[in-house]
Amino acid sequence: MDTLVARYSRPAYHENEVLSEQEQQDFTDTVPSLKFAMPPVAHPSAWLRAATDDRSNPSCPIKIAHGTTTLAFRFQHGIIVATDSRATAGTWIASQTVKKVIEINSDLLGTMAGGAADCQYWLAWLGMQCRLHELRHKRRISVAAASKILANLVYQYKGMGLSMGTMCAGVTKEEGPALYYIDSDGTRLAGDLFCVGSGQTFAYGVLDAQYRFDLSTEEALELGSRSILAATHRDAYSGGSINLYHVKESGWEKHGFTDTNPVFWKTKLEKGEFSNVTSSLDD
Amino acid sequence: MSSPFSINGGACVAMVGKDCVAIACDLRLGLQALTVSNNFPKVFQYGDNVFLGLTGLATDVSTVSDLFRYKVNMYRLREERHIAPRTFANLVSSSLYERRFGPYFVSPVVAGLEPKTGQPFICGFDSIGCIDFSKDFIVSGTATEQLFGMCESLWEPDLGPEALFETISQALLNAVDRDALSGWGAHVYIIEKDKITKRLLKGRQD
Amino acid sequence: MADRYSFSLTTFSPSGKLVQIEYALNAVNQGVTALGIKATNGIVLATEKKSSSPLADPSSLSKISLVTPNIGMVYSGMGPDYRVLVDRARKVSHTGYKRIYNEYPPTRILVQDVARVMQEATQSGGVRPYGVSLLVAGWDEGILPEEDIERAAQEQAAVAKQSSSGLEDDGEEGKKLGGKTGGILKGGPMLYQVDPSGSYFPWKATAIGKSATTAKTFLEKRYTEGLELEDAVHIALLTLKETIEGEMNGETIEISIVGPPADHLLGVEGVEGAVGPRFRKLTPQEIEDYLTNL
Amino acid sequence: MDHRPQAWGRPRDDVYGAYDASYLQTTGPKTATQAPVVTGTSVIAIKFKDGVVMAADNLASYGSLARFTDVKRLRPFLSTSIVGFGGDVSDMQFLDRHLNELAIDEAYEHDHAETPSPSDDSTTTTQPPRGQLNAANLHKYLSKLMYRRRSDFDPLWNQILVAGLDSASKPFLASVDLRGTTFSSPSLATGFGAMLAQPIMRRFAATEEDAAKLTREQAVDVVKECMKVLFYRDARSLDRYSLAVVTKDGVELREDEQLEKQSWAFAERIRGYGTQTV
Amino acid sequence: MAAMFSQNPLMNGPNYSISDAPKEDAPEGARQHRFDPYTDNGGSTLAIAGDDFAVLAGDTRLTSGYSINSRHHPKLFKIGGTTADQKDATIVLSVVGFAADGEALKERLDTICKMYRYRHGKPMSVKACAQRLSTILYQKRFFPYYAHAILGGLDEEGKGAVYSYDPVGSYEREQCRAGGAAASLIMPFLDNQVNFKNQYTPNSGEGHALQERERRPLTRGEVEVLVKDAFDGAVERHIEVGDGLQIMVITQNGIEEVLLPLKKD
Repeated sequence: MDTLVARYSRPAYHENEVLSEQEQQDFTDTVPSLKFAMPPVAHPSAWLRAATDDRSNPSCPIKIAHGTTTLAFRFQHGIIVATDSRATAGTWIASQTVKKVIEINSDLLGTMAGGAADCQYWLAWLGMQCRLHELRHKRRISVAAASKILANLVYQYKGMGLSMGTMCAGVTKEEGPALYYIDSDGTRLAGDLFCVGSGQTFAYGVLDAQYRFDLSTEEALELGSRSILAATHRDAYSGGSINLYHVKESGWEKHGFTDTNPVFWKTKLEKGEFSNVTSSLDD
Repeated sequence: MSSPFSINGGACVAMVGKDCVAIACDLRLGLQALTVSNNFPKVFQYGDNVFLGLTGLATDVSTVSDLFRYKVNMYRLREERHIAPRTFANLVSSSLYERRFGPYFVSPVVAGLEPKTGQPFICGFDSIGCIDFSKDFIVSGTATEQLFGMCESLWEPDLGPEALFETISQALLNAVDRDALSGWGAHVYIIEKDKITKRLLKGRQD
Repeated sequence: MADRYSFSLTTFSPSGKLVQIEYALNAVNQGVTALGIKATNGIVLATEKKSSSPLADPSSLSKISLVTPNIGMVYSGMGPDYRVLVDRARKVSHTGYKRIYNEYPPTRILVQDVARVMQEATQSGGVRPYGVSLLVAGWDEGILPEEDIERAAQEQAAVAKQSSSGLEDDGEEGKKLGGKTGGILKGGPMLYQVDPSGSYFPWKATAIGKSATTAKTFLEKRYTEGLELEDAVHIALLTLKETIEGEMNGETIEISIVGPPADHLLGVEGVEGAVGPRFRKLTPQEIEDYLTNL
Repeated sequence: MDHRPQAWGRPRDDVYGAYDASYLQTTGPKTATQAPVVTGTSVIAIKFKDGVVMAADNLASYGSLARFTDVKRLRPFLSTSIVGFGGDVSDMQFLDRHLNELAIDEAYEHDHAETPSPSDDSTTTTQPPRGQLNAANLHKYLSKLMYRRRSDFDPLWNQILVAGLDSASKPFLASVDLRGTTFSSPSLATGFGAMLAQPIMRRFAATEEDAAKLTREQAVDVVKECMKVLFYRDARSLDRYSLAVVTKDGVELREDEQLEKQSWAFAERIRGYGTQTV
Repeated sequence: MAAMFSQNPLMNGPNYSISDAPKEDAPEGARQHRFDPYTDNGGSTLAIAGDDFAVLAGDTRLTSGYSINSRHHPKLFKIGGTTADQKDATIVLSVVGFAADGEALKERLDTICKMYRYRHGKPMSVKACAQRLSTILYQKRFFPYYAHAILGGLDEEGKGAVYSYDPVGSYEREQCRAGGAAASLIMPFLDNQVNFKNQYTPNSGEGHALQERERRPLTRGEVEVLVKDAFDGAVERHIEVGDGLQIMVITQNGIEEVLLPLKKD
């Protein structure tokens, strides 16, 4: 009875707090808690898909930026990680200068494909978790463990609409060069060589043709760059610049963020490749 | 992605200059994400002063361009003269409207110099032939919004042939660089009284 | 129409002639005379409105009809066939041309289309050839760029000045822009005759119908290059006088001209760029004036 | 996640179910979890030199039935502001109760005794005690309330106009709707009014400066004119309405104005719909 | 290539897409129509970073459908100021899309910046504020803010900084960015005129040796001209943009605000 009384004795306007307690709490605490605001509807993920899937409905209101060609492969001197730099929302090119290789820490790299926000947020979060691991265990985290943390996290959100296709690359004493593929369905695969994104098939084509474990570093860097170039040419949703990294035991090295345009024409003229592109007004 | 207008991609723009017109198109033919060919021009020349730019569904672009090649040739044989741009525009309009309830998925652009007066003439259409006569520029294709933004800011009246070439090239290249489905090179035609210059622009190939 | 024959009535005779067309031409030659004269700035069409008795009311009868604002037509032969042909000509000029190009057809194109209609009547099943010959007069826009025309005009003046000094000078691209009117390049007045066979011929001046031969010999004598429309009307009246038995006045003869655009016939004022029709019928009063000062 | 190139990274049908566009309701009538039942039509308001004039007819419609003809849709708040409600009447009444209690609390917290003896003698007793919610505060409060209800997918199905004076005691007029969208303009109108009345009002108060030149009489005439036009053309309107004028001297509310000088002469010329002329 | 055109669902290559257009059949069971929490209030924004300044601009028109709700509804907000009129604010946020979400987002970020300033005794750096805004957006990853946010300020070295966001928080620092309804009209123009894309220095080489025109930071005067031209173009061709142009210039000595008229048609 008294709950009933309590409810009606208080002035009506106390009932619907203008700011939910979660929002008030959020102002004060420094580290944002992981509490996600959910739409109070029967099927939140179906509702979210209705609002954000620009493939099924090009005129959906929320256009989430998608990144689209990334590759990584192991070889004798470590791991090569290469990506393009284009983000698209539908057919609109939102940006040509996206950093799709995310430096989790000085030794671990993560790549972004699929939802740009999802990858940025969760890979930054993974970086925190790896740092906590180092503080707790006083030694660097293994790549296997790091990728497992991300996979388990993503698995909890399975079916809610996250879209990520990411790779964890690192070199540790115990494992040597280690490369894992993790995606938002919770798949976690170890492997020598992965291409991820809408341009993946084009990258595989070039990569599979010339990949050998005993590539020299310079050959490997060139192969990574050339595979991305192939993808940016044929895939409409890839382009911009080639983002190149080489991960070694001592940590990762950045090998440039070079615009594809000059590289393309240099490759065509000097190596005679890309003959399908007309460079003279023949007809 | 299911709209026929944005399966193959492509962009086309026409501009009016001082006693000259320019028309330009990109060269891409894609199947959504995949680029199938980058030698698929979308501007067709009929007679020495009528140009037609077609964007939209590639199969319709080829079919419609051939259809008008046939109609223009028949016209020339019967009338023993080249068709004028304005007359050609009306021909395009009536031909498209014949398909009112099963239209070609194209958005045509016509450009040329009126033979009698030497006046520049450009116009655009929707897929069922509604003519849009314009005095400055006409845009069409998957990069329409980008082209509107570029043309509205770069274009000015009474541009000479060279200035018009620079303006239309910058407009097209920068517009297609912001559209995933257009680009991979471009053709630019500058049409003056008795001189037609065709150039290939080697834009970004990504 | 169920009993339509599927085979043609116009078939070749052993000697290789299509007799039905011959007969049709005979029918034409029994028709009232009609004539047309092309001047440098226009064409005149004239014919006699023979009424069977004074009781008839001639004003409603009209033998010269407008097809497009710049093209008119007169006939000799069977009236009803003519009216069918006029309708077909108006229809084909719109469905086949105006509604496609948003322009009226040039005279030669319209003439080809009418000729095709008449030819089809000589090769299709269950129909006979049309018993009429037509005179089609029209004005075409030329396609020469305006400056070329001005330059040609200046050359014309220069030639005129020099011709006194005997110098012969033709147009620089070799395209002689002689005094000839009409033609695709310069445009201007065009006169055609179409026969029941479907063949057509361009004329400077001609006549068809009952006393066509006498009229044509008369015209050959009177026709000169560089005629003005006014002179052409006079010649037309004189020619008609030769062939008509009865009395000539505003009621018994019908004259139409293809001349300068008659903006007053537009029915609207001040529409920018609106050009009046070039074909118009002379009023009986105008004909009377011409007749008085013949 | 879909691995096909043309749909890379997008949700897969077998995981999320087929794409269901009905969530977006891009077409079809505007319906909602909470369908508006008894509804009020336009509310219109215009600023003038010393304050704001607001009007709304006294009709509550039940679909196409003119169900209640004495529903007062303008309500004063703390005798310093006026609030006009368009849309669902039940939500209006809920907000009415809500604002009453808020007003009572406001009155307690800032009672008259608290105002210092007025140094400048121009202030009269109706001068609101310092610190009480003015129209701008009330509008901010309402917009946050509506936004919270929208975020809970349980909207208050109204479009509200708030008129009064802001903290600089200059005329204040703003709107808030069921999604929490707020905007302010020298003249405002909800529902049909936005289509019919705004163009008329904007001829008199296109900018703040124009509004500041309007006298009270001019503003009231414009509003009356608009109410007439709305009665002509809005099929859910009534010829009896409430009219409020709020200035620094408080709110004057007249709740049974009768539409005068109606002239239906234009009616004969109307045939059928739209462009039909014969 | 065969896979490309095969209708066989197994060879699920990038097949002819009309076959897999979204199926229109009615969803399972009678679906109770849902309240659509979003609407688009139109408008457009733009931000350009200069050497020692940052410019943010936005039109002041607010629309819903074809009606103009208001001709003066600012889209640029000063963030993190200690006073009500934000005189000492150092950061500007521009939001465009659904106005209520924009308002809510601004209130959240402003409050958080104010809390930071009270706690740390100094205004939040634009880098930190950018990161924090990303987390605010991502927190509503499953019920997104329907707004395109752009943040402007000066970085530690005093250079102009512009950060742009997608609705769920993916962000990146850029030289310039256009957002909102006419973004697709303005962005290519900025690529061409701010980053000199597709421009080459005349006769600096033959054929492929032609040198690209090298980038240089623009002066404030040039930027303001570009901003006005960009919006004039957008107003011409987009019905949701017009009425007024609000420009905020962030420099060392504070934020200047300019209001220019735009066509009202």
